[in-house]
Amino acid sequence: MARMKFYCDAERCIECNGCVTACKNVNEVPWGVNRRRVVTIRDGEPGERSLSVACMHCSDAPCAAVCPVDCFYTTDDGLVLHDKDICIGCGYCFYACPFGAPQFPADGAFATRGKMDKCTFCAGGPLEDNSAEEFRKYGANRLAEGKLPLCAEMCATKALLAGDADIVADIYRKRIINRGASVLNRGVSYQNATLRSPSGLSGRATSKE
Amino acid sequence: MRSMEETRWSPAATNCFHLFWILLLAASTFLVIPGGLARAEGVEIPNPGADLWREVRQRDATPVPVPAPTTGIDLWREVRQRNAAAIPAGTTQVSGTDSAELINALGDQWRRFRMEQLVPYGGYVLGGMVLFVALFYFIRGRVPIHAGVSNKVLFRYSVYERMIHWFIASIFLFQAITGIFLLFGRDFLIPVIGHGAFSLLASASKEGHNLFGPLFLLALALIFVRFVRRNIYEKGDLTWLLRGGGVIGKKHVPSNFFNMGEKSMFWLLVFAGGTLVVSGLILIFPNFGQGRALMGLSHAAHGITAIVMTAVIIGHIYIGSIGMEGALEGMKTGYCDLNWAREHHDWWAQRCENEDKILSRDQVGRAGVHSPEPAAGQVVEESGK
Amino acid sequence: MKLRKRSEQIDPRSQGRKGAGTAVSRRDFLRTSGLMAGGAALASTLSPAMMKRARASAEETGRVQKVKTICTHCSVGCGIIAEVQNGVWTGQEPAFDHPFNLGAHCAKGASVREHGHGERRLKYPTKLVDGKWTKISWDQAIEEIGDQLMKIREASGPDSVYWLGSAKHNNEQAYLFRKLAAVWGTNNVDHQARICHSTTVAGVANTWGYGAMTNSYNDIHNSRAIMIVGGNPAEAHPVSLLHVFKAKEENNAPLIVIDPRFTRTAAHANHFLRIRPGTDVPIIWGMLWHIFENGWEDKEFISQRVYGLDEVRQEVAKWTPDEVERVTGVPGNQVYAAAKAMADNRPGTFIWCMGGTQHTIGNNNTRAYCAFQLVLGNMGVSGGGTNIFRGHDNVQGATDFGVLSHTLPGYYGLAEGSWKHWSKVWDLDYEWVKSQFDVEEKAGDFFGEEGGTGDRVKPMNSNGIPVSRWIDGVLEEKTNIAQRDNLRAMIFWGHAPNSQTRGQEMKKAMEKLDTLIVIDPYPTVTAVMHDRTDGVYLLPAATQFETYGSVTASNRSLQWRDKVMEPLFESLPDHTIMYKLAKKLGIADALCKNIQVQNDEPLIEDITREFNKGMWTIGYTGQSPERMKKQQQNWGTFDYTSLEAEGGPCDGEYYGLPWPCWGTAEMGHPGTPNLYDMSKPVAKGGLTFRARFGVERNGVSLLADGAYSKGSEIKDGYPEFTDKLLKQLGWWNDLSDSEKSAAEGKNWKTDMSGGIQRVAIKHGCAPFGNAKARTVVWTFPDPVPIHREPLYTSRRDLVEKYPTYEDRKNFYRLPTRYASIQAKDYSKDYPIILTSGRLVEYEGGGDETRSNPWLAELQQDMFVEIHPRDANNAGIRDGDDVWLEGPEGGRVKVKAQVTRRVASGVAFMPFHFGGHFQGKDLRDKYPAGADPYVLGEACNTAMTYGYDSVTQMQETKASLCKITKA
Amino acid sequence: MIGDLIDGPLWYFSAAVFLLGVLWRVFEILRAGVARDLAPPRAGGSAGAVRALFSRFLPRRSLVKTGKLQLIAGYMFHLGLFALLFFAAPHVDFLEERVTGFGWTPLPHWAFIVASEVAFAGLLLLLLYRLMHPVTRLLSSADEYIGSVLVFVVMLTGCLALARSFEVLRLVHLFSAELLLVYFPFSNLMHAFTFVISRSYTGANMARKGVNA
Repeated sequence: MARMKFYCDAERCIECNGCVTACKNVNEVPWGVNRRRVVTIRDGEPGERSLSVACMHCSDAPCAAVCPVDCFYTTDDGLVLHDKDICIGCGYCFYACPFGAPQFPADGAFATRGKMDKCTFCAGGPLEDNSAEEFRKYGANRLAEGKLPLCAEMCATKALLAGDADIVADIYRKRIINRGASVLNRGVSYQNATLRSPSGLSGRATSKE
Repeated sequence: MRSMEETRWSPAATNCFHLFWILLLAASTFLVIPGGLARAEGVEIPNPGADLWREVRQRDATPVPVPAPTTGIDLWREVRQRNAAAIPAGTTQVSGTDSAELINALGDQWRRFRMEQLVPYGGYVLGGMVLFVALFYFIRGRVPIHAGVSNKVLFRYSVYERMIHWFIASIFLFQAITGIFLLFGRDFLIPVIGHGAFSLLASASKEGHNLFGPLFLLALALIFVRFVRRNIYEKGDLTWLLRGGGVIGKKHVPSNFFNMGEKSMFWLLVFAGGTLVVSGLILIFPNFGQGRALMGLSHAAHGITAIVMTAVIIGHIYIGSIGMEGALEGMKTGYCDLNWAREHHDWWAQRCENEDKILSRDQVGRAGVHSPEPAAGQVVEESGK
Repeated sequence: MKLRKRSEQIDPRSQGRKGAGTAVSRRDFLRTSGLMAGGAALASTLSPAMMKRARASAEETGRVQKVKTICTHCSVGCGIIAEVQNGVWTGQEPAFDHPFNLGAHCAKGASVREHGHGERRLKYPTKLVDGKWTKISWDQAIEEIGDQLMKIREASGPDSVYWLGSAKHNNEQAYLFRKLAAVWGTNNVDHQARICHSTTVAGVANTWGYGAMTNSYNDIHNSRAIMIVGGNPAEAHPVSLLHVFKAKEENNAPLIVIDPRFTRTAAHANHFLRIRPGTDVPIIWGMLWHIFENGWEDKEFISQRVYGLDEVRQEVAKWTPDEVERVTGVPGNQVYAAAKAMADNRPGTFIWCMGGTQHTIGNNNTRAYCAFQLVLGNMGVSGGGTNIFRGHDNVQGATDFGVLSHTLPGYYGLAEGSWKHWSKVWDLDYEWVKSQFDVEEKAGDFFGEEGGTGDRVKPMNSNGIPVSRWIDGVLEEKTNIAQRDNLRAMIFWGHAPNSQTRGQEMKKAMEKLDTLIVIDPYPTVTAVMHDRTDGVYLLPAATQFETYGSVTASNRSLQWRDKVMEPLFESLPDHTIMYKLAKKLGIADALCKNIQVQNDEPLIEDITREFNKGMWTIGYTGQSPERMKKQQQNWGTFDYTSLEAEGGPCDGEYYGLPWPCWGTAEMGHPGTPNLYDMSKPVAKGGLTFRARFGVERNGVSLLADGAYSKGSEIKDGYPEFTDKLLKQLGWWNDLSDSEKSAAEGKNWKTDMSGGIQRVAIKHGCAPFGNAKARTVVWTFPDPVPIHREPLYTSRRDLVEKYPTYEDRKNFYRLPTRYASIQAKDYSKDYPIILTSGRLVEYEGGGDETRSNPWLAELQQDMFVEIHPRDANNAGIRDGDDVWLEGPEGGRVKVKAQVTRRVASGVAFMPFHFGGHFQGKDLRDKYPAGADPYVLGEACNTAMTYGYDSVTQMQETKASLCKITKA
Repeated sequence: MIGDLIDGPLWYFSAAVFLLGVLWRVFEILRAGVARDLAPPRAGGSAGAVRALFSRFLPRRSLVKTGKLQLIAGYMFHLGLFALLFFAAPHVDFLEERVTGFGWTPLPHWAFIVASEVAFAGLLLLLLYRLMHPVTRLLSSADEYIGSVLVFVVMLTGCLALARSFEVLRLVHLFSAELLLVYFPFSNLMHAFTFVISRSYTGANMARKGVNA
């Protein structure tokens, strides 16, 4: 079987958050629950790079390991999904997940945290494919319709790739090779010396009195 | 009358328990936590990105400096490898707990702690405690009142004291049972009753556990206020400790209203209970923006103290019930047998005798008229509604 | 017993409401409506319109219908596939075969389906009565508004009503709106282009003929270098970076970003030049200095196709690296590196946005950019060009249709001949049209695109008040205005007031008006920022997903947009509202004389055909509805890079028939993908520079010198085509008899048969002639672009050398101040430079996007970016509330974001927020249920005076402010 | 299925038993009447009845001074239970759907939880008091224990079902509530209704005697 993976190209990700709203759009997740998010490192400084992250569908999923009710399962496509009918909303997966994927409804307070919600790779859940019930609990099941996750399909710069790990790796390999020459020619980092702070730029007033 | 030999044995046996709890607590605190955190390490994950990068570099003979780990090409790899150290702090437009953090640095440690230490060792500790108690019972048998049950009693606990004792006891029991379901259920119950039924049980346990948690705080506060005075360590307690509660040497170790072991048990309850309450509150209010790291640590503290406390309480229950003759009586009726008091709390018993507070069982009677409780009339009125 | 489980997806916002524990989306409702017995219980969460439809269609089949439409957010023009089920927009799929975006979307595009929910829309016509919003009927609204407008017309003349249109209208609506203002009898009509790219249009059109993006987003694939000045496409046009990155990665094209701010685009650049706001001319001249110094200019190109470069050389010579560094702050080596990168990698494309345009010298900036490209010979080639990213989805179209106070559709201007041309197109009597206008003549300092004199001009022929200045039209002394009376009624038809500067004065102006009318899908900030208690009408307009028509993307491509769903609630399409209003005003017959009207809705296709008959200047004549619809059905057949269809029903056409698409639709011109590209015959989309400025000046020929487009029968420059020229050339007989009679006495712009264009193109010639581009615009205040300090500048030491303009008495009917403001030194009290810009999640005034929960969740607080040094000096920590005050006293209370994204001494604010005013939350003032999810201070409340010397573009990119902890 | 039984017939049955039982008990008490007081009244009884009915919601002064835990617990339990029973969102929904046909503003979730904490603490303490205090223990019959335990079970099952995601837990809660409803009219739990009668009677009686009590 194919092994589904996400891949995010930080050289292309521009933090437009298209993936985030695409996810909201297709899965109709409520305010406060963000199955996908874009994280920017060194924001506003040379070396600024963004990555779109969601559930990575790990092969050794820590969430599944710590779940006290064992509600996670791995599909034939290598996707880590969970059964909301089993989940008790304890939050352990959130403590364990390296990527911050598990989300909980914002109103969850004091004993009621609400069921965990996370990226399903647009593959729904354990219910009947594309049933109303499945949509309500898990969002869209695009995989069953032969489509890939909408976040990746709609990525503005095609930075976020999703699909069979081999194919995705191949696309990325081509990109790197394309890019390789320019990377090598210009020095590895894209942050050239031109990014250092200019000298006379201060906008401070020059009036003497 | 039984021999003096046996009389001296009984407090030693009790004290032996108390000593064991303290050692257990110390051991778990000093060994388990740091051990757990130190052992957690990164996992080796295959890395196709690196190969790709190598291929690119090989296109040119000139050596290229290894890029800083967070240029675009490598950032994703570091993320996939969960290499938190290589990833600078981030920002994000998505509001949420820790959402700006690409990698949860403590997540893996927490997972390892929970799955590889807390669950197995916690199980061993609890199981071991039950086994230990059982063995102890079969080997040593019940500790009798050597002087036999007398006709005299001493007033030991008021209605209020008994109320709050059983209040905290029932809450602790409930919390312990639901907690045990949540901690060990996946390993022991799912194979038996299946996912669906266990999920139901776990959900109920979780809701109940969360709801009764704050009540434990209330109960703990009541207990603390009421009993703290009698539990302040005093002079004789050191002797008690040095003699191992009577285990070392064969002499009886005298004690006051509470002995050193009981006092330690009280302070353990206060501190471990306090830890349980604080960490528990952190866990059931996830909506105050506390991060995963704090919650993970709270969970670890909660788990360890809960295991230790439960183990101790198993011992406590044992001694309080089948383990020792006459021990339950005080907490049940409010009065304890004079002989029992002499054998276990002789300074207190002596003081009571001096103050002429010894009552006969007949005097106590059915309704406890001699209890220094509120006037009987008031009680009658209250129950007459 | 089987375990039955219940759901738990809870919408936190519905928690407060009783019985609404489970939010039910429409989609959900539909999917389950067949199964749900207790549907009525859930109905309370649905809007009435939604319910109606859901019920009505309950028996119909739930077939999913796929509708091809175009995103309504920015000018990239991304294709969208909307899935509609029973009339409800249930899904959105990426349009992988769309040639612009290949299915890609930014945050806004990926969330357009929320329009199908429209939870925060204005739901019915509403009127402010004694400070309370009151629901009224459409009939009552039209009746009352019409009476008020007629009353004002009688008392003060037609010029006292201001028709503020929108770049959100589709082409047909924009055209109809301009026509509506014309038949009403005023030039007081304008739209957002005035405040986004008007200086671009003026500058670029005056350089080589047309004021538009010359190439296309897709054509960037061919670029060997990319320079972006004053633009942040990563946030403003994210999908354009799909094309930019392709060039960057596959061509190894260096990406150079020049900006005061280290934008998200700059983060991906190879070179970043951080300039001081408002120093675009110096940085460009600084680069040209190196180019001239090293002889990197394209000499052949310049001699053949560029006029007046010597004067530019003289100006450039003053900008030595030292002086450039002194003024812009950019070290010399960086300027050199950028210049060399552009010179080494040709063709390079030049992209600019509002960072360059929104200045008092905006027109100088844009002309300097053009000069830069001309010097490098990057014009008229694939991969080169000036790729000016427009803002709104149809701002290009609305500009082309002259929803502007200084021109008629097609940039015909306001001269008598222009009015006669359009009267003829409209089939109206010119004299009648003239009689609709005021007759009183006022002195007009006519300083529009075509140049002007100080003569007294009729209101019909004088520039109207621009949108940037409408507040002065209300507040200025009557005697100072070049029209009969002040503005007394404002019609905000799809315009957010928070996108304009001087918030305090705007509030006063709104309160002084007789009537304030807002026609918009959302109440907008216009509904709440004033303290009026009556005389405000809010009319719910349909969104562009609830109507259909054509829309022009930034690259001049016209795309057909299909209707996704029926208008929600009581909203009506804009053209229907226009017709209703016109009917009430008694001008409906003139407005829709040759347009079929059904149930008050003018037929869109008829409008398209009508403008096809008149838009000869810019070639909006070949894009018939049929051709556009055919292209829409065949998105996939167009090439991703060249945009040319290969095979299929549209074989040989360029996608969107990018204008100029010459001649009539029957002629089948494929559209012009890249302007001024002489490597193709004109018939195949080739072009020369336009002969727009005469044939010679001071004895020097302005026509091209030995350069001509492929296949041209005239192997040299030539003037624009007229009947006389055809006769001279002996091509007159190529016209058919009917064409001959139509063309007699006409030129290529006014010949309504299209015959002159057809014959010119047949002989390989561009109908508008073949001339040189000019780098000297002798009709402008600064013929050669020069640097002038902003009105509110922090660099007082530079004011003497680079002073601003003298004040003007009458400029677009209004006195306009320059020197009198710059004379005063504000820099001591207001030491920090203030600039503004875009966020990716929001658009424009933001009412629409801040009402979309999927977007609003991502930007919940208005903020100001401050450099750590300034923050530390003011004792401000990241996340603190701060007061930001402009030198005119406008204050905003916002959150501080301490970041090195801005330089020390510079602060940045996004301009999409509104709904707070000087620290006050106005949420209560919105009509119930129509307040956006996110409110915040409008940055323009604190922004100051300052208008471009040619177009009255407001200066929002360089002002001053002080920031203190709140 | 058992679930359908609990959700349907059993609910109606228990509700009917509860309703009829309560009516019958109250009717019986009223019908029994009281012995006629032959002494001439010093004042009218109505005012005294109303006063007693409400004044006795407050504790007696002597009790307040001693500040006993069981007194506080009594208030905690009764107030908490009242809030919980009639103002918890799920209960309001239930009542609206099954009983009244109209709803009212429920407590926010956090207040609901606080109310149940308070009620639980009160009930547990009271139950322990009943067991621990020698006099009360002797006075307590099986009825009191059954009543207390039933109420406790209903509250506990409700608490376990708090996540509202498992139908079984809801049914268990409902079932225990149904048991309580059936038991209610035949037990001391009737004080929830009869306190009105008894207090009014005492108040009126005292008023007629001229005693301000």
